[in-house]
Amino acid sequence: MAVLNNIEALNQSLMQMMETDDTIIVFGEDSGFEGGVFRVTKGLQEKFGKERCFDTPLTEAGIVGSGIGMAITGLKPVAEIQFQGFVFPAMNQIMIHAARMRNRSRGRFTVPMVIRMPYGGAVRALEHHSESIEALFAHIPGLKVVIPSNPYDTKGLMISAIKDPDPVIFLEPKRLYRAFKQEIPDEIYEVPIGKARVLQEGEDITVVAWGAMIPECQKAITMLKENNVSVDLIDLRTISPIDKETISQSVKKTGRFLVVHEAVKSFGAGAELISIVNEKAFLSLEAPPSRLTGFDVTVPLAKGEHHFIVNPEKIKNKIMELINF
Amino acid sequence: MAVLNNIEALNQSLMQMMETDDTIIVFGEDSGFEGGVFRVTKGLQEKFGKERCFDTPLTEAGIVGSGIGMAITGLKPVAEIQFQGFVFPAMNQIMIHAARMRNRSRGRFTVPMVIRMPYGGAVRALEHHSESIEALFAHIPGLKVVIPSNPYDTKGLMISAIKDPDPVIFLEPKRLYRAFKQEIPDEIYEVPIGKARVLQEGEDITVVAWGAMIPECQKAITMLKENNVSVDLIDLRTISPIDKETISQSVKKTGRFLVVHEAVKSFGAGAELISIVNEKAFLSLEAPPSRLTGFDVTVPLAKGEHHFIVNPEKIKNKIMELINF
Amino acid sequence: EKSEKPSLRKKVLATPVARKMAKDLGVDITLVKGSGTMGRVMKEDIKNFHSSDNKKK
Amino acid sequence: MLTEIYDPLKGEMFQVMDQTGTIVNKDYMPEISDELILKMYRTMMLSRTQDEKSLQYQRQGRMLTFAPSMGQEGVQVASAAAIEKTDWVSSAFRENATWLWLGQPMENLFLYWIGSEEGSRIPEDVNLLPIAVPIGTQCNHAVGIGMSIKFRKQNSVVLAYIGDGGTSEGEFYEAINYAGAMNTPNIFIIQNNQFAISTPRSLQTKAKTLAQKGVAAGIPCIQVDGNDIFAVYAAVKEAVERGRNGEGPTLIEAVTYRIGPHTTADDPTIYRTDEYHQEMLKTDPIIRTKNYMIEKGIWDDEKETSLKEELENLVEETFKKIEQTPDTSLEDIFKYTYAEMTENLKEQYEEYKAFLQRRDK
Amino acid sequence: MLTEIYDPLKGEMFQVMDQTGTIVNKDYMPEISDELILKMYRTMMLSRTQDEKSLQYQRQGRMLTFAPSMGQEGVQVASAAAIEKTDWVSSAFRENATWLWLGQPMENLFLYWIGSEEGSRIPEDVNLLPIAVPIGTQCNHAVGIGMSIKFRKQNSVVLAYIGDGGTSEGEFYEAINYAGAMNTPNIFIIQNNQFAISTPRSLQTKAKTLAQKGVAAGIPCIQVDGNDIFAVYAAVKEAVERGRNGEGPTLIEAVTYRIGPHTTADDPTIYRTDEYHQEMLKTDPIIRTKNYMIEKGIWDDEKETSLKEELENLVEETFKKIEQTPDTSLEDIFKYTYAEMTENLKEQYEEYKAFLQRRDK
Ligand SMILES: Cc1ncc(C[n+]2csc(CCOP(=O)(O)OP(=O)(O)O)c2C)c(N)n1
Ligand SMILES: Cc1ncc(C[n+]2csc(CCOP(=O)(O)OP(=O)(O)O)c2C)c(N)n1
Ligand SMILES: [Mg+2]
Ligand SMILES: [Mg+2]
Ligand SMILES: [Mg+2]
Repeated sequence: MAVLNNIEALNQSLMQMMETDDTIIVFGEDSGFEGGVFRVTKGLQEKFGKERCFDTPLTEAGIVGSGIGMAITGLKPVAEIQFQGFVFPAMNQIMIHAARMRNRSRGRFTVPMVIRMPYGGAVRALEHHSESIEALFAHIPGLKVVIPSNPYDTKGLMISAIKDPDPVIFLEPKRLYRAFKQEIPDEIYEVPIGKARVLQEGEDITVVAWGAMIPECQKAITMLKENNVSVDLIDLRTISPIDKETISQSVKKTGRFLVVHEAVKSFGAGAELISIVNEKAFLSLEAPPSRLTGFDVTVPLAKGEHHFIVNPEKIKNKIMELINF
Repeated sequence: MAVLNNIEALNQSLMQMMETDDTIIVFGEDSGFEGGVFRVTKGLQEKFGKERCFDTPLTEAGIVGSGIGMAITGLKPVAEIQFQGFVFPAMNQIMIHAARMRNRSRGRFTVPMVIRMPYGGAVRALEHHSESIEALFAHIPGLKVVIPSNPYDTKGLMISAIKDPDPVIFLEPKRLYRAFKQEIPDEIYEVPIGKARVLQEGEDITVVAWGAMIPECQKAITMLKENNVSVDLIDLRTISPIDKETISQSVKKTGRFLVVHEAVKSFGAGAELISIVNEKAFLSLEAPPSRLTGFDVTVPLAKGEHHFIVNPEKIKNKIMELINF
Repeated sequence: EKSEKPSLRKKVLATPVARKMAKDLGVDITLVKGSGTMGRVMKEDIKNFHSSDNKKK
Repeated sequence: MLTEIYDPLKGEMFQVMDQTGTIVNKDYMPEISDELILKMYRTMMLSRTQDEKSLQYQRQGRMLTFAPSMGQEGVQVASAAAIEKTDWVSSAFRENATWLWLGQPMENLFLYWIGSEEGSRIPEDVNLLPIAVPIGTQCNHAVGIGMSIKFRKQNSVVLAYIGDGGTSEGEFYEAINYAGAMNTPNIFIIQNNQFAISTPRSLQTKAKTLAQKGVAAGIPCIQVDGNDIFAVYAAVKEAVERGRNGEGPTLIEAVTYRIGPHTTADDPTIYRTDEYHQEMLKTDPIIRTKNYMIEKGIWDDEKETSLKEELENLVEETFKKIEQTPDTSLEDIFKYTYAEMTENLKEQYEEYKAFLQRRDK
Repeated sequence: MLTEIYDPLKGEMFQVMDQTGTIVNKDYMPEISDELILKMYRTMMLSRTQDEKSLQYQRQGRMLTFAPSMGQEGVQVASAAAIEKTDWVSSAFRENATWLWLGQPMENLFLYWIGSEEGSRIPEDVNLLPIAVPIGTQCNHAVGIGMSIKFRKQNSVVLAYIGDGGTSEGEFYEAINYAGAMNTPNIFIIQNNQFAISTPRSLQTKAKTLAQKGVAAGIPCIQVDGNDIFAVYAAVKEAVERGRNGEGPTLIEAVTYRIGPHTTADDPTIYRTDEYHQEMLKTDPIIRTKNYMIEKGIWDDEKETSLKEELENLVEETFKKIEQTPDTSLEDIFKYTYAEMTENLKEQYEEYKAFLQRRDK
């Protein structure tokens, strides 16, 4: 067992998987020689050579498009998009090829590829470095979308993503990259894609969140002890496909539901979760299933970002509102 | 008053607006000489010259990106993307520039641009010619998203879109292009963006739909007369920003809610509407607010598309399910 | 079929849970006077209605 | 090196056989057996027959919208003939003669154009990607396959096709540049058929040739007469050798002409004059090849007539068979989104199946 | 025509003044007043001073991540000096000297890098687009502006900047090709500073020069010594004339060097050896220009010292003022998404305002 942060967990999972499977190829802008702008791929080129870990030219469409070609011919590409805000030039390849190749070719060609990207805000960054657009990917059939919140899940989910026979969008909350460390197993292990995790059990309300919102929810829950409110906190971990069962079981128990996310509100992942709760647990509802999210604006630059960010105080307030509904 | 189909209504609105405002520029792949693959821009080049209506090279990023540059410098671009399935190369420009220029520059630069695209399925088309991805655009702050369902609205909304000071994504249900004709005013008139329209009033359930789903809902409603069920049918017309008021008023009256859309189910616009209903009319709900949509798969080619398409029979069935809940 | 619908289209404000409770207890929720904000029918209201109804019998 | 001899920047186009079928450039006539020429001709004719019949079927409402390859069979067959079974092909949507040559069954081609994904189920032994409708995207797939080949130290190459219009898309350029930077065994063939739907080649770019776009990527490039099977064959062979020798990618512009409409939904008379069209018909690669073969004494009218009859029958039989294909099953709609159906999809599938069963009772 | 004389395909780079500040190419020395040279030098120095101070401020935690322009002031100032107030500029994110020259107030520049959108509120009389972070995207905006200018029969041109890394993005190519096809008055300047973050120029493309990428678009192109203000000025002037004369776009590769880190988040010692760095420092455009001016007798140590002092004070004063800027108001977060706040946004705004008020009571 080693004590690692999220960056180190990513690095370890890549390192170990590349050791066991020499069809895994890691690449992206600056991913090779210097190991990526966040050092997630540090040491991989040194260890596995330039053929298995390399710097690409500045071409997101090329990175994903070539990854598709590699995957079709039996390699396992793990491609890095430097920031999620720069994935748009590759949207065409992701949404109309990676997601569809299996269906289009009736299973003859598949794209077992991982597309990693630093995700989310609250790091006082420049424009295009703070968005959360998981909902865009999740709307596309054929893609899986994963967002870990801690080093244990990060390693386990990355390993699952690499082993997954379909394309996985792997979103890494950059706010959590080095935020804390955790003791995690040294060996290869999997955290299943598509399974949420109940982080703590409670009676009064179900709260679903993911990524960097998890620690914020935990802080809010601690604050809520004095109000005598107990919370079922669920780390969704996989945005698509959603673990409807875990969520609906919880809501049937608590009767109240809140989803917390960083992304803007409208047409976000929160809306899908609310709809699922309506479909699966309507008759248990004691209050409107609700969401607490970013505002429907472009993420503000640093001097205004604090308004936008969901924090424990906002979460506590919203939970109390629902408890008192 | 002339009797026009949707194509003719579009053509007339462009023609008339170009006459009154010589900063309006129309362009896209094949939009000039031949007037577009659907002939929406037919006759414009002949009438207004190659400077105001022209063919572009095959570059969606160029079309939208150059449109942004034109708009910033005072022109009013009406750009055509040949099919919505081919908009992805322009996503970068649409989502990270058109949508944000006003906010980024604190109002110094704005993008009063219309981006038109044929939208939706059920026309037995090739791959990438049948999708409905309004939810992707609607999730992006700074964009407006419009989908008309009849020639009257088509003309009025196009005129409003051109006059709108912000970028408008104008989605044209290709299944309705020539499906029927309607008598519409000869003169320039506006249909406001952001306002839904109650097409017919009823007591038992609220049904919200848009585009090509409207005629399907109307057929279903006719079938439902024998079941003695009366429906409030709302044509949403604008996907973003949504007219929450009209919808919540209706649901408060009926207590039941169904949204019908062509797009795939998960993370679609239906989820947003269900969330709005929960926020605005929770205590009136007598059944779970629900959605009837495409399946979460790539739209099948013609030989399988009938499974995917929402039809009056499916709508009727779903409505009865909710009535009997 | 449609005959199952609550009587006379009278609309009440209530949570889904309260509605279910009414249904389970055989209470016509439209007859219950709500004590909540804007006349919302609370679970207590249904319980009270039900027990007084039972007493009457 | 042909790419050094014929400089697109000087407006030089590589041609071996002229419009009449005469060899005008003997030095560069590739070594090519009569048997291979006859096979090429047969495939060109097969593709042409299929297109002609398909146009009829489409008019009769028996086929959906489709994109004919008529006029471009020369570049398609000759380029495909220059590679091996172990090489790969990533094409766009108008490469019918290539597909036939590679062994994609005509059954599949018809299936695709009547609206079945089964048409894109490429046989296991055919190294061909499915039709890529979104312009330009297929080029980066080819680069990735090139990287796979290089990584595995295989000896294969990858052919990718794109249209003249397609060269205006960023992805085309990204792919040729990326392939150059990675030195992958890629061959990019621009089928310059003069039009992108209604938009003439001249509106796509100020560049005098499309071949010269290779200069931007620093890779060898050449313009060839795309209706001259010998020139195409020779140029592609050279590029293939370059690829196999680890010398990286090549860009080839093949000048050709789209005889038919863009697709059956298109009316080319709007944007092409009859005069121009008649003039361009003279460049038809099939006529030219036939003339060459007749001149060489390996072909005659009789053979032509019997081939035509044979191919017409073949196409008709195949289409009739395919036409009977039942609609796509509900299960098949759901089955291929992921390796395993998700709970969500199972739910949608079961729910709809139940609805259908209720309804049909 | 410089673009005809200096052929990037032959490896020819246009230079007027060598590394020592000596004019080595008198024939092409542009007509340029001492006053203008002094003004250029001042702006280069101002930008350099601002960058140096900013690096300090950033280390002190008083500024956020920012991208210094050090080493590239020559190409930036000389290109901006070659256009008029009525022309337009669309830049990326590392054009500080250009921005200063054009009249974007240093206040705004600092505001941007301390995290305020107010920094991108370009003054009404400055024809400059805000910083475009997503690589390559700014080029198509420039094409659109070029189309506006053409449409209105104005006499202006548009300058767009992009980096060496940026030339691998499809949008860069789409823009130059589109501009060529539309014959717009665009000038594209590639600032080849040898790196895209850690990725060296050599990994971006097999093309020997970046200038030659213009061949793909069929437009004139030239490689210039980007640290030679006279070469840059002359090449841009020529391109400007071309644009104003309706002869279409030009592509200019300016060879330069990024002295500092990519941004303050970057550590260039990982991927650049000190030896290489020291060697490249010798190409510094500021030193070179100074040498030229001293040689010409229009500059001396005294002037240098007093200029330095003046600029340091100016930068410090400006930053101190800006540092006091309060946080962005809640209203400003919502106000600029659309011309008018939608009902939805009003709701979110009011709800949050109410929450804050409750909380602060
Ligand atoms: C990205 C994208 N944009 C638009 C289209 C619509 N479209 C289909 S074919 C075509 C023209 C293609 O022209 P060209 O590349 O010359 O190929 P050709 O049709 O001549 O074979 C267009 C615009 C598309 N398929 N993909
Ligand atoms: C589309 C896109 N991809 C990735 C990035 C992240 N990124 C920022 S700067 C940069 C390198 C740019 O290199 P170059 O074009 O040479 O410009 P320079 O930084 O040297 O000025 C990268 C990859 C981005 N901003 N946009
Ligand atoms: Mg073409
Ligand atoms: Mg692109
Ligand atoms: Mg650079």
